[in-house]
Amino acid sequence: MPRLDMTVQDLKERALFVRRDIVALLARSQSGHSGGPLSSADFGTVLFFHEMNVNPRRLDDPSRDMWHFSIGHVTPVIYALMGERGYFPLVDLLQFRQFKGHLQGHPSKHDTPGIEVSSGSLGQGLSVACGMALGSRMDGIERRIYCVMGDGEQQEGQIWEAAMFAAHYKLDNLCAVIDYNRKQIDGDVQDVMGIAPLADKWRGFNWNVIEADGHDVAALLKSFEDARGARGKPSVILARTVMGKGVSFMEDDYKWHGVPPNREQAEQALREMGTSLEEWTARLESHTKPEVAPGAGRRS
Amino acid sequence: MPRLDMTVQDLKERALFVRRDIVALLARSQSGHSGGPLSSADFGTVLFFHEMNVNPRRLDDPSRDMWHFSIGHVTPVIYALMGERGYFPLVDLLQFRQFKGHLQGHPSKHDTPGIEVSSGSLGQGLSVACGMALGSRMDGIERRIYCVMGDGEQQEGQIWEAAMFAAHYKLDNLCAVIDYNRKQIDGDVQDVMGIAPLADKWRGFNWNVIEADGHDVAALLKSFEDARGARGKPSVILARTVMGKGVSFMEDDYKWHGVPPNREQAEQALREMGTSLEEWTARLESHTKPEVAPGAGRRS
Amino acid sequence: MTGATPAAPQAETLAPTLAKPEMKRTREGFGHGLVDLGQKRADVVVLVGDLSGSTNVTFFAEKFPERFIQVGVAEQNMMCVAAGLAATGKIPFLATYGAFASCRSADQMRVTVAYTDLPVKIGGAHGGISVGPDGATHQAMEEIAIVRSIPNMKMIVPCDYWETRKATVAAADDPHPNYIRFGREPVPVVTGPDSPFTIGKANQLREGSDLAIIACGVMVYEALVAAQELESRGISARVLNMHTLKPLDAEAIARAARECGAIVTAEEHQIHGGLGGAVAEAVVQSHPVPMEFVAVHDRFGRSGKQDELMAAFGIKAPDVVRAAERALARKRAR
Amino acid sequence: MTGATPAAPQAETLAPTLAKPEMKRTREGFGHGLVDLGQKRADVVVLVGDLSGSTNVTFFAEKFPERFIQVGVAEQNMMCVAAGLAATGKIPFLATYGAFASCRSADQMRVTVAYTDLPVKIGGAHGGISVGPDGATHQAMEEIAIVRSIPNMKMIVPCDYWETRKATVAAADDPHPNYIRFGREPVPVVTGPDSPFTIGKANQLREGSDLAIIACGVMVYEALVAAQELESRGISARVLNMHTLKPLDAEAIARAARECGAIVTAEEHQIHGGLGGAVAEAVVQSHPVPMEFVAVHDRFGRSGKQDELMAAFGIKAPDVVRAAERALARKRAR
Ligand SMILES: Cc1ncc(C[n+]2csc(CCOP(=O)(O)OP(=O)(O)O)c2C)c(N)n1
Ligand SMILES: Cc1ncc(C[n+]2csc(CCOP(=O)(O)OP(=O)(O)O)c2C)c(N)n1
Ligand SMILES: [Mg+2]
Ligand SMILES: [Mg+2]
Repeated sequence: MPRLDMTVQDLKERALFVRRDIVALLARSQSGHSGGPLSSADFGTVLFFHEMNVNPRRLDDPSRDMWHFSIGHVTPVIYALMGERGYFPLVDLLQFRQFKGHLQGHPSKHDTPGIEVSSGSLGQGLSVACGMALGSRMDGIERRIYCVMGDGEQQEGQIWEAAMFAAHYKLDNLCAVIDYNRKQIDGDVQDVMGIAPLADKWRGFNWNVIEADGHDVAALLKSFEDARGARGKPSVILARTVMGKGVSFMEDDYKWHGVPPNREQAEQALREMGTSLEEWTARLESHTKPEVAPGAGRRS
Repeated sequence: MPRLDMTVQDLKERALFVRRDIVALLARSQSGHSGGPLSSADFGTVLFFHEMNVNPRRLDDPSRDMWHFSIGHVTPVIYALMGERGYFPLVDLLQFRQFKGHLQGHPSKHDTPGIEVSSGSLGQGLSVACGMALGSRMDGIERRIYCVMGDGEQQEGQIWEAAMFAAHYKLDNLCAVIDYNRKQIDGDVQDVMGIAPLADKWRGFNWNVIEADGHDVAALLKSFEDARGARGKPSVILARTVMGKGVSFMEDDYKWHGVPPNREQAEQALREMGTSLEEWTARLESHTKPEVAPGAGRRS
Repeated sequence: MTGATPAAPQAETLAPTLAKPEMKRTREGFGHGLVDLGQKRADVVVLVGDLSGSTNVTFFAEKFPERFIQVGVAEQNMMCVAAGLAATGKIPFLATYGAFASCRSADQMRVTVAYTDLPVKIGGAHGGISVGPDGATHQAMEEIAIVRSIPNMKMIVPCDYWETRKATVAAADDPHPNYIRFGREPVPVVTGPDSPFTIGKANQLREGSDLAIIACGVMVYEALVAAQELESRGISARVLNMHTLKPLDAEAIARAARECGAIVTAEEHQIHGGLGGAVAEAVVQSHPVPMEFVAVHDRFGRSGKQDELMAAFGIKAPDVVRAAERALARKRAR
Repeated sequence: MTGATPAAPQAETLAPTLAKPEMKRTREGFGHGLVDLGQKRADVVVLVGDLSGSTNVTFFAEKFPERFIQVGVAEQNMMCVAAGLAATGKIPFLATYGAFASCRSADQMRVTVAYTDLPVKIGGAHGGISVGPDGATHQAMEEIAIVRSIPNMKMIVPCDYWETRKATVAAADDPHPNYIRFGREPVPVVTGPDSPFTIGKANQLREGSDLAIIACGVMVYEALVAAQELESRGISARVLNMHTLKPLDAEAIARAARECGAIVTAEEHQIHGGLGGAVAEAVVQSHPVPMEFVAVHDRFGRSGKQDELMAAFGIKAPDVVRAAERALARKRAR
């Protein structure tokens, strides 16, 4: 299937939509994570609207690229991206974390078609991606595998088991992205359990390491391009981001890791992002068919 | 309590005794590991007969250094070292892995006084040592903690969790030794699951990395000295060793990881080491009191 | 052995409180229990895996920062660091979500902690379906089965704030490893600061002779509500608070089987190997009687509100009442 | 549901073989079962954690090197790599010692494999005390309790070489995750290449009416020997091979309880949450009768020879006979 054909400007606008979706769905659910989803919105948009070859109309498309979020707690951005990309109608976002509805607190394959493997326990995703990459290569499928990790998550030893495995098997069809927002639940990553020098660690595990501003769409496009070019090595993009990016009072504050904005905060956040809770909720409610949501960029 | 006072020559001879003990006890048990214990004999001897402040007569001596083998499968060398050092009579070595007797297949605190914490499941020991190092520091005890790991064991992610922890808490009272014999159960480490560049990995995790010939007693003495000198960082000694060291037909052959020599092989091995199965078994049997076994070096 | 314990509230006294119970978080009981310990014992240290707030160990961290150890997101390491600390004479409490405490570090709990028999205390938060919106991955419902299977381990599932606080203090005095399971949301308070708590001794909260309802955790409250409803139907139900799953109070269970002739177990846990399984093991070895299980039927949880989920998964008081009717019918049919 | 299955050997035919049974390793059954699968299914791949020889996956590796994946000493990673492979359409079998398969990667089994319900097949080697000289850390005796507690998982404990081989093949045809437990040392062969095997259906190996002995794994042989001894004492013991612990054949258990009135379970596993626990859960919910458990009594194993250990830990045929006498006495006393 043809890639979407979007300009950097289109992608920036779509990323803004994704951020608005995140705030609006959290305002409704009043439960869930704000910080990581907002820091992941830009590279997430680049992945879903440019880099990845996905086919929401045919989930089992054998030529599809596969993606997996090892940080299952960032479901607000995962679902916003899926909704905008046409996996399901945007209106579904308003059922996030509710008993009725198909959008669980953490990604669930059997509740949300399009999720390849469920997650929510940290540190396991890169291993899953390794299996996808190796299995695809065994079958001679020209697919790429994308795995999103967190920076606090780097403290899980299983990630280093997977890092060793991917390099040992030269999985160059594998590209990992780390949401390097320098925060985790209990505070600054460097205070909780320092992971620096992170690039040296990944190099020591024989990966192709790419560092980029995780909010600079052009830089991200280039980073994914570089990753594609790497031969004989898996690539990891250290995306330097800001937790809560896009909402002034959330930015760089770890306290926003796991809480939603209340109604007033959501109003302010959406105002900062050029819309209102009412207007944006109305947009979500009006979107009842699964398709690339109206807005920036041409349809696929 | 005073350290033993041994020359390099004394230590070399004692290491030879330890190797003879390993072969003799395995010849009797006909079950257990040969390869790793023999590659660990030299640094093990330097630890037990020079570097460590241990007191087999008073196991709860609050001033003692603490040691922990994360590779629980090398019990033959652990028990040989403990026997030679006087934790229990050497004759006990002949009960290795038997239902009666106190020398279990893997280290068991409640069966073998002197073992601080039981082990046998790989990858857990460095974390245990971190707890010992932190706990000792909290109590202001001037103790050092020694942890022995394997190279194949480096594949366990928990080791990297512990590596991060030790550096984060600046545990410079912690010294790890890796038996870098380049072999594991299924073959060469580099073929099974490559761990190179190992020194870079540990440096990337902010450790003081010391590389040494694991069979050169003088070099090992110096390495432990350097480790003591390191401030604000834990140290790891990458001891380059040869699996099965000291027994011609076992050297550098991964097939000897987990099997004992049969009677004939033990005979030959001990002949190569300047004694006989009968003579050395007789020495073990004659040694029925717990004390630093007669032989090289002055008593404590 | 404790039968009807004097201080334990009786049905009459409970009635009003059952209607409008005081709601309190069991995790706060854990947090306050740690503070109680911090004051009375210098050897208690607390470890956490980047979950200070939701496990309430912040209470301890604020008062005793020098005895608080942040481990980050590394449960395997945390379990073994705790073991190492115990080897130097500390009484380490570690805290994370029960799903990870019981599963992510199970091998470390088995080999390093339990086999060495070190006094490591494991605080498993977010136990049960009542965790709510986080969903299945965060709703721990296998801990009882896992921990019970490991030698040297003890397993405690307190029923409310006060009992969790007492269990936390009692855990430190036990020279062996143990696991305390508690939850996220506020739950009814059914015991008081002075009600008795001894590891391994069940508390009878209500006298009864037609059948016995044996419960643990938040289900103790549901059991008391059910018992009251049953009373209105002329059925006398004994209620046992089986706060310790291991070692199990087999004597109290055998007595209940003998004197009541039918048993219903109620737990916020998978149906296999939990409280129901533990009681069944004791019953068939002493006095076999019909049993019905109120538990999660071997399904993963999902997102939703506490009550909505407990109802959907069939573990509210009405489910206990229905189970009691089934058990009684079977008892009569024998 | 299978009652007395025609092809199942009867007591008479077993007698001679019981005296001098053919001894074969169950792990070889796993290895050969993988080779059978390699030949008939292209989608089967095998992963191992640096234990190719002792899990016998070398048999598969030699024939199908391109479908064999060495993961090294990294069980957590292995479990999830297998999940990723399954997500691309493979049927992955992974092999390591049961102690590590069940404990070291429990969280990965629960969340990534079981919650996603991927067809990952877990081969747990070195199950039970019979492992011998390696000692406690390597003697897996908690797997049944752990795996049973996790939704979507199946748990299979074959009794001998042939059954392990069949279970391995059957595991691949089951579109869900499952766990197969097997041992290290040679054990008696009690089934044949043609005896029936269906996941979830117990096989009755011997007719009997005074009591039923329900066993799994190597204990099936001990149960048959015990039944023969009991026969000489005029006691008619039914023997059920409960090779599948989950899903449990509750019907066969209820029938045994109803028709025999007393049950003895025999397993090479901890006494809490294993076969005995599973059967007890089924018995109290259907037809409560006296039960006695032959199992490891909540103790860690130790080094020794297979027979010496089984005797010392009380799980040989004579222990089954004694348990049967106790169960019968209780049955008569009712
Ligand atoms: C194995 C495991 N341990 C703990 C948690 C609880 N938890 C969820 S998110 C999180 C912090 C992760 O930090 P990071 O990766 O930086 O994500 P961010 O806070 O930036 O969104 C923790 C500890 C979990 N989900 N899984
Ligand atoms: C968690 C765990 N997985 C697997 C094993 C089985 N095992 C014992 S030793 C070993 C190989 C270790 O290799 P290495 O550290 O190099 O030790 P060496 O072979 O050199 O003695 C393995 C896989 C174990 N004991 N623990
Ligand atoms: Mg972060
Ligand atoms: Mg090695």
